[in-house]
Amino acid sequence: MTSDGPSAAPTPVQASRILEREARFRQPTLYLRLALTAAFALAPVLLPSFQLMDLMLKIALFATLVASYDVVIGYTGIVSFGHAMFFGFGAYAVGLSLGKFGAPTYGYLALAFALGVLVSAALALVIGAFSLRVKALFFAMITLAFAEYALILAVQLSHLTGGEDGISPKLPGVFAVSFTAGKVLGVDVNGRVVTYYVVLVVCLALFLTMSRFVHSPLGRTLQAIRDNEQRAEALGYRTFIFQLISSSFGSVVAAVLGGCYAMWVRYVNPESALSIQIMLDVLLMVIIGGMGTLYGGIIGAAVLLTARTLLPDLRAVGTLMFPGSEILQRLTERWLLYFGILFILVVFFFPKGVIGTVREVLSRRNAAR
Amino acid sequence: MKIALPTLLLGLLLPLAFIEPRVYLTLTVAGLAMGMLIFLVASGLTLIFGLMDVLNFAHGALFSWGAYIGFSVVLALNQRLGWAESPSVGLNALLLLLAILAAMLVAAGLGMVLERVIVRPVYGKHMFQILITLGATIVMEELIRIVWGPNDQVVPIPLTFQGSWDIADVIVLRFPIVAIVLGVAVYLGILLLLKLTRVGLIVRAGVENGEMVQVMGHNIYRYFTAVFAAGSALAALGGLMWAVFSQSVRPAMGGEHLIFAFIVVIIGGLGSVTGSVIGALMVGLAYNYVAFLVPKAAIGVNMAIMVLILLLRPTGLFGAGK
Amino acid sequence: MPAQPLISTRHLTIRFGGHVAVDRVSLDIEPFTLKSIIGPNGAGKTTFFNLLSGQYRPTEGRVYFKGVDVTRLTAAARTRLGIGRSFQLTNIFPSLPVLENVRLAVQAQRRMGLKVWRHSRRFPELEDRAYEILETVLLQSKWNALASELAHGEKRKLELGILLALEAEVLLLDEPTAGMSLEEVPTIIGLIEAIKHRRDTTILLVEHKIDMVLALSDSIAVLKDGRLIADGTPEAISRSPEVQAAYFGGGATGA
Amino acid sequence: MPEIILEVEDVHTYIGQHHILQGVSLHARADAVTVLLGRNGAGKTTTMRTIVGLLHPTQGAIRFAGRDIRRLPPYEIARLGIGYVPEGQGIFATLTVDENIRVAMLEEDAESRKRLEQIFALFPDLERFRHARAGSLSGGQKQMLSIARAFVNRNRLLLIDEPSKGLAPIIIDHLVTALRAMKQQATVLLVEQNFQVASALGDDFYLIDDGRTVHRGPMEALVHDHALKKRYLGI
Repeated sequence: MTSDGPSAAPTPVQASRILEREARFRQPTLYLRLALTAAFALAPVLLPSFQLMDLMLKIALFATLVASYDVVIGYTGIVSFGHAMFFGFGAYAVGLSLGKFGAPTYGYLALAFALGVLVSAALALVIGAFSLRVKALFFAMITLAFAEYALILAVQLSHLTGGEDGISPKLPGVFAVSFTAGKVLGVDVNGRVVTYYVVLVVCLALFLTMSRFVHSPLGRTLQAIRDNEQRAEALGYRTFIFQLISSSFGSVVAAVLGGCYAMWVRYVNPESALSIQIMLDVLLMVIIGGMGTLYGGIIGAAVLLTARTLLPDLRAVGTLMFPGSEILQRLTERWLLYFGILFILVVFFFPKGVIGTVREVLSRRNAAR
Repeated sequence: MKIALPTLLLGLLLPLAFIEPRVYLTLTVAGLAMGMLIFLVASGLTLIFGLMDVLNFAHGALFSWGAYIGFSVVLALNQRLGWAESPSVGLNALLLLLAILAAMLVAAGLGMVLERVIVRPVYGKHMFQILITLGATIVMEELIRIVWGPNDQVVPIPLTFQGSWDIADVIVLRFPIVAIVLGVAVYLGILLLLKLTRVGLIVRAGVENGEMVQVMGHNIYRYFTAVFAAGSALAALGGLMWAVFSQSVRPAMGGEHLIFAFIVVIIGGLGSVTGSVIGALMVGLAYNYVAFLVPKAAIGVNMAIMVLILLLRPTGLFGAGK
Repeated sequence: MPAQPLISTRHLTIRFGGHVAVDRVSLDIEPFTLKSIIGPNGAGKTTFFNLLSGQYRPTEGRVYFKGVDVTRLTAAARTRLGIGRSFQLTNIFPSLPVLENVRLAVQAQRRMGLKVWRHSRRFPELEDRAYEILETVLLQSKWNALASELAHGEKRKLELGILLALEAEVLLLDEPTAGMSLEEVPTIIGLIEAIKHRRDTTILLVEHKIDMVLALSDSIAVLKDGRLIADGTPEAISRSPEVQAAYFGGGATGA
Repeated sequence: MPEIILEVEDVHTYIGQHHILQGVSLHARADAVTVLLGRNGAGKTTTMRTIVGLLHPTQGAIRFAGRDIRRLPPYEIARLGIGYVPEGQGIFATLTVDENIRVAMLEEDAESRKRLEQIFALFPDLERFRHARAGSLSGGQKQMLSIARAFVNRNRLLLIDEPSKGLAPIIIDHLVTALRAMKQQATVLLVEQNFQVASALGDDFYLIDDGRTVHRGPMEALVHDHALKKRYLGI
């Protein structure tokens, strides 16, 4: 059955579909996306310092992490505080497999990702099975409890995890620090650069996968569940299964990204992989960018990570400006305070975030026309 | 509920098979005290949640504020007047009482401000409640670091509450007894307030339909503010008691104990005060028994109980579930 | 072979506390007919509906669908079997567009909700079917609007559209015209009539507008205090003295 | 000239962007039943909600017993002696019937107890299910509970929004009887779609259309004015 056929006059829905298909290559957002990809791809070539390249990749990593969190919180309406924990699982899987129990080989690298994904998927399913059925708030509390415990365990089981000191994994072959392969376009092709591109490709692939996920029939069903769970249930959807799929999917993506993160920074410790601060960062990023937008993560991650790299300078300003008063000095040092205030303000005044607000303005303008 | 009581008794008596009775008794008293301390933390959370349907993530920060305010009072009175080091039971008790009062008052004030400024606009929106109280937590914890500094500090303990009594070879620490008495008092107080008073009734009605309660002539916001202030004061009480119990204060202490409170509230069932007491006692006792028998397993015991309870009853022991 | 009733209940009972809301109701609903359930307020009509659709579990008694015991099945499972239910209060997806509301129902009916590898717009047959249904319920001009922006009557139409999209064999309609303006009521009645005349759907209707009930129904069941006190053709029901006493007991201006 | 207990003068109310009331004026005579009539969406419920303070008018005046109440919060308006029975009852489903009534009772004295007895006499079902959860009541019983709550206080003015909506005829009869009994003790402002109920209870009527009062008069006059009824009410 070809419903797009030229038979009768097309219905408005068919017309809009045809229009959408024809305009596929004329959408400004498409070019924005391509330009962004190009910017990330060219960063090692164009950017002068390693610091900036590091910042770029962390933005890419966190933007993807935030998008995976958005699948859970924005598209499905489930508040999870365990997302960073799955990120940590991925990171620790790489750390343990390559740095503690295995050796720097491709086999162990693959094993690490397999382990991270499997453990995360299993735990996400178990937590979801326990708590999704009951009430949304349960999920928030239980995931927070699990995340806190994961952190405690990582610190306490030091014979396994290296405790607070963490683990520094060594990467195999082309990822190794020692790897070099001459110059291309004036850039040293070394282990760092190879890792950069591999991680970037993984991020891009994950992003596309998630985009497909949220726009697929399944993703639409998730949005319906978020909007009116009872009604979705009454349509015959097993809402519980859908929520479980969504939260597990988000967790698995987070685990893969955690693994990538460990590959990039080549170091895992409880503070950098499992602390609640990562969760708070991700939360703020998704709120700044806009929940339920997927791309908001890019803006959130860019704003927050850029600000963070500038913060050490702020501290210096503080000691310079208030040499006498300890409290005033602390007031400038404690940037987390301003982070908290920003957090509250954004939730209050821009609950839809940057992208959500822009989309709203655009659609209102379209409607006015 | 029919299976809960026998199970509880069994859990209480089972460790006797492995532990010498006198040690068992000591552990039991310690467990009860720890349970009551945890309950003090969880009570305010349960109260606010049960009555106002607000999950207050800022509870942990209020806990820390209570601990620090109480600590400041104890420190000041001890440095100036030496009340903590004084052997006088009266002065010691007065000191603790004043510290508790100050902590609860300040926290109640903070709670009122929180409710008015950031919680009121988001009633009924769970996700925003979580986010906004989380933001408040960050701000309040940072303020502690700014005012009192970022490092751990030692809390001087009044002499009367130090040490232990030795009753028939059973060692009973003194301070935990205070905690148990206080916990029972708080529990009974909350129950009385909810079941018997008009305030409880109006607040429960307001949760369901605030507009309707207003057109019946009740200023519902005043009641909500009061409940929030009361819950915050309880958080502070919990914080101070933990500070005295562990003899130290840290800016991040609230967040860590909030997890305890969450576990207890989940075990007991969201919003049930009785559930929280039982959950807290279970956690406190189990922790002590397990820490004695298999020290390495002690960190996981809370989680194990929580998972077990959720397996049996997904809504917790006394949870209504929705 | 005699026609088997599509839905049967046997001694269906539910108690809330001490209050028996539905009391030993045994009722058969023949396939492809329109049966109305009437009765004074508090008679248990909506509760009875909830028992049929699976929102409530009975204290006692059974519900059969095509001879199969479905008493223990959830609401969603019953929807999947082909029992569709409209709610007394409108129940839609407010922040989604009108077309998407119906499309989701079509998608559910075709069991395509778990497809994940293609963009949802690459399933044109779902959209086109949804649009067709919007035409049936006279909402096609609003396909692009958000459901929350619809007027009350339009929301009821959308709700009915969602129900039609499920292609349920049984439609449980709980006061489909409640809260509608007088101009909108005939549209809904016309819609129900059209569905009825297709003779491929069984309709169970709870409605207060007695003229509407008498004109539309093939048979009428009367509930009072949770009990079934009469069941028969509209003519028989309107003549029954017992029903007269219980239900038509005088005009609103009396007393 | 009888006392005017409620005066609404040229009130304008917005809900969000929508200008719902665009000049509603009405007077309610003491100890009479004033009925607001009009099509769905004409602004009747909005008028009620504006009077009890749940919505805030942008212009106009609302006076109760001579006192300006336009800027008062709802709980203070209620304490002046205005009871409100909203459309759809607004009962507390998780509370028992008894608790519902106790929330409404502003002071527990001999008089309110007497009124409670009176209510139970009018609505025996409420006494029968006194300790049942209000949510488990039937639609008619919920409506009675909602009216009972407004009646339990010594209110001088009762605002009742569509009490007969969704009720079966026999229950409506019962309701009309009960409202007639209450009419002796308070002034009533009633929104009612069921014209038979409206004409059985009403003394005066106001017609609201598109957010404005367009007609007023004694109820008997409207009963016989078929042109007006057809034009504004479609009957």
